[in-house]
Amino acid sequence: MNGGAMFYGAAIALIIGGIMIAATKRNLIKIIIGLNIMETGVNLLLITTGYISGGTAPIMNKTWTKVVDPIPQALVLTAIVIGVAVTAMALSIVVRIYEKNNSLDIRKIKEMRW
Amino acid sequence: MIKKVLIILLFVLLGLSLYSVVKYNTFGEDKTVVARHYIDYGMKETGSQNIVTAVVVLYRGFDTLGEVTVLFLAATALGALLHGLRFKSKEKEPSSLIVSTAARYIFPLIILFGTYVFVHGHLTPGGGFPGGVIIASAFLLLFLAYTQKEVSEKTLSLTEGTAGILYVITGLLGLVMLNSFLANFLPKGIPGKLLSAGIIPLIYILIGFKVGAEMTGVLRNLKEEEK
Amino acid sequence: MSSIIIIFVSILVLFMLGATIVAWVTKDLLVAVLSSGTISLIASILYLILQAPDVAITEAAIGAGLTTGIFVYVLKKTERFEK
Amino acid sequence: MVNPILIIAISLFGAFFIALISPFVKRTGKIIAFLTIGFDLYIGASLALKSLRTPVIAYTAGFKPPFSINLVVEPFSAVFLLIVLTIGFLISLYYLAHPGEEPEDKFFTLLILNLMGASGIIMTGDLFNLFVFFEITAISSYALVSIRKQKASLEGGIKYLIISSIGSSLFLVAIALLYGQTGTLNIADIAAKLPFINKSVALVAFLLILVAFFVESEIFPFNGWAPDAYQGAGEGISALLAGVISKAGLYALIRLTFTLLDLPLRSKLLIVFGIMTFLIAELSALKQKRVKRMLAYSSIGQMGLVVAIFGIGTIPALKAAIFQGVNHAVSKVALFLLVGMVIKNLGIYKLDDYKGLGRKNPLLGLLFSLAILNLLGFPLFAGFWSKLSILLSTGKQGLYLLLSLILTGAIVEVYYYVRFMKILYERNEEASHLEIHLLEAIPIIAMAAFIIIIGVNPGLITPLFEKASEAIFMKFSYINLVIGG
Repeated sequence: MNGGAMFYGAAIALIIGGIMIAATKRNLIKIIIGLNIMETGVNLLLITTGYISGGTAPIMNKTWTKVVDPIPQALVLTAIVIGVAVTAMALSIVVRIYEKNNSLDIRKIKEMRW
Repeated sequence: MIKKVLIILLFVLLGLSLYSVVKYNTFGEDKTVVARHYIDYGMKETGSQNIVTAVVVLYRGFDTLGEVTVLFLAATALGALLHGLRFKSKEKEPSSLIVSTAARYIFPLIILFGTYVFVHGHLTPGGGFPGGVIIASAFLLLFLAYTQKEVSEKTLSLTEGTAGILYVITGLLGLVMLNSFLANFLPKGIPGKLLSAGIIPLIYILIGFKVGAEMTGVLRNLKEEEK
Repeated sequence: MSSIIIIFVSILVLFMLGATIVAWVTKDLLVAVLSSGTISLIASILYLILQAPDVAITEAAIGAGLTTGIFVYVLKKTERFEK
Repeated sequence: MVNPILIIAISLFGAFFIALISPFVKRTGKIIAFLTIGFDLYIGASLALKSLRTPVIAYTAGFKPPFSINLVVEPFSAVFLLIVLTIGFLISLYYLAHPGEEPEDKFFTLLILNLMGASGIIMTGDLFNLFVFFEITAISSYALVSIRKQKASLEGGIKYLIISSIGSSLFLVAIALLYGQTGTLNIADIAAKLPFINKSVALVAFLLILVAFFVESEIFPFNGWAPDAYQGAGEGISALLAGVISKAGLYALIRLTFTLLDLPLRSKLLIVFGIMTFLIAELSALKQKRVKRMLAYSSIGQMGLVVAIFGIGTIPALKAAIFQGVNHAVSKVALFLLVGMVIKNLGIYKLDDYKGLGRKNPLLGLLFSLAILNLLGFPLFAGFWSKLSILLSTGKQGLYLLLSLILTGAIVEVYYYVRFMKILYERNEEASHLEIHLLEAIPIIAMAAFIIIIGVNPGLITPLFEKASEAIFMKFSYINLVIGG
């Protein structure tokens, strides 16, 4: 056992949990929270893919021997920023929907059929 | 009905994919080709001590330009969607004296810290995005402490516009001088020094300003309710 | 990875799952938002353990900090309890 | 020297410039957007011309692929780039005379960036960069769809956002899988290494990518968002969805499934899902009472048809699919813009309210009929040739079941469009007169001219499609092009 199961397990649990929240909940803010959790899971999955046992952070100094993969880290940096952009975007639509319908429940919003 | 079938399908797919991730992407093993190159030659080629920064700003700098664009888009879209929103005004409570006094002293410190984070992006972990967000959080504190405090839209718009245009111009200079967009046209210097790594600190400073302005704008737009 | 770290990680992961369940069942949206923030914060510690300090800082500042702030502002504008 | 990066750089420059000056000088967004997109089109057209002789590759940051991100324009991407930028330009021309959505400056910033994202999707040669451009396009589309702030538009926007976010997360998982196996993100590099990786991983990645881009190219069952988005959005934005956003999604779907994941399963899946989308959407279009929603379903149906024909995978079929895609883009954009003019002038939405409009306003009626007849594949219009080549290429492969299903769907399509035309030309004294602004009409007239000229002489454009289908068919030339040189 080298700890990989823990990280992969956490990532998978977050992805599935996030999608379940997004799929089963009726409240728009809950759905967006679910999407957020799912994104965190995907990011964790990417970082775990790039880990190398015994590696150090990819910041170079004289004594480094083994370094973890920097590419997934760069990708996740981008993905995190994109995630917050999508969240902000979604919430601004939600604020508008609340203003129009006075409710966050997708069942109460007229015409909102899935 | 369709939705339920879809969800089940989605889970089957996800289960399969996660199973194959765990089974075939074994944990903790070196499986990279491109990354090898970055690790072995990254510091020499870019002059940045932090390889992640080198990847983010140079090797995959085009992604980062896109990332900045995504944030800009979100800020613009948020402004557009909340444009003209009027809510029933709630009671405006002035915050307590402790909060406002603390905010006055902490605000410059947070700004300083944010600046430090994005200026040292090529040496230490951090960089433009967290740096900019830290600066935005200083303004969040300000908004919380002084409910009537305003940052003018003009200043924010000017900062993000200028920083964005300068970023594009930096990229185009690389295209003109080295025939490749976002190429490093400045001397690389000695890795580990503050003034090194060519355009990396320059770009991170621009990103820091831009992200700071955009995120402050987002918070400001969301805060604007009672008027 | 040494076994002490693995135990530490297991505890963190358990907390994360707990927070996910809380986010799922709670009717109070503020609690749900805060648990999603907690998940981000724990994720950033995991990134640190996986030798990704850049990502950890970014996740802590953006995922845990800024996103939660935006959510709280929106909750103030809409409603706090799921009906 | 034309460089594909200029399209991205100029668009960003324009967008940031609007942000810079909008607090000081209001309402300049329209002009800047028009100029920026016009310049993009100029660069795109010269790139496309050049790529027919030799493909254009540009790499960023001064490092060769796979160490840096590269942009590729070869004939297949050139055709899509031309569609996207031309349609985008015509839409921006339309908005010169038509009021944009409020707040205007921000609206046009979003429009520029949306087109930039779509052209980025088409040009990029890097998998993760594709994800970034995908998100740029998607986020700007959510905003453009919901910017009208009416109930229907907000609803369309949030549905689109939720479904598309899940799709893009799945795409990211696929990237993680492929990166973990091949250690690279360059599309050509992955394609070259694909034969050596585990087959089941490749299959799962293929399915994930399929789901992610089915969302964007409006394929059943991932298109629940599309009718609402089309209906809620402004008419120019509905045109953008039909002509730009869905086309960019289609390009990514075809590029990735043909180059990256060339699996035997591919053609079956594309054909089955495509034809299902076609039939379901055409049947749903039949019962719509609102013009825009009817056009939306027809648009989804056409996307399904194009995907199914791509699925056949022979060169004549690819050619037919590209041709049909172009025709659909032209016709549907013209229709949406016409509907937009009607709504602006008269504020009517229902099918029955169009009674007699065509008889009263001959030009409007003529343009409507041209676009519809082209879509239906009436002889001597461009659409005739594409429909004909679809039938021929399907028949040649002996796919008679598919052929009969296509014909069934086409008959349904003919039925509801002819019904619409009958309503347009019905006798009705009360039909109102419509004032058509010349600038608004120019893009539609340009498209009508295209339909007729190509209809009379399809040889003008088919060599281009020929080259494009060869380019996508021979994936090894693409791989050699990017990592060999």
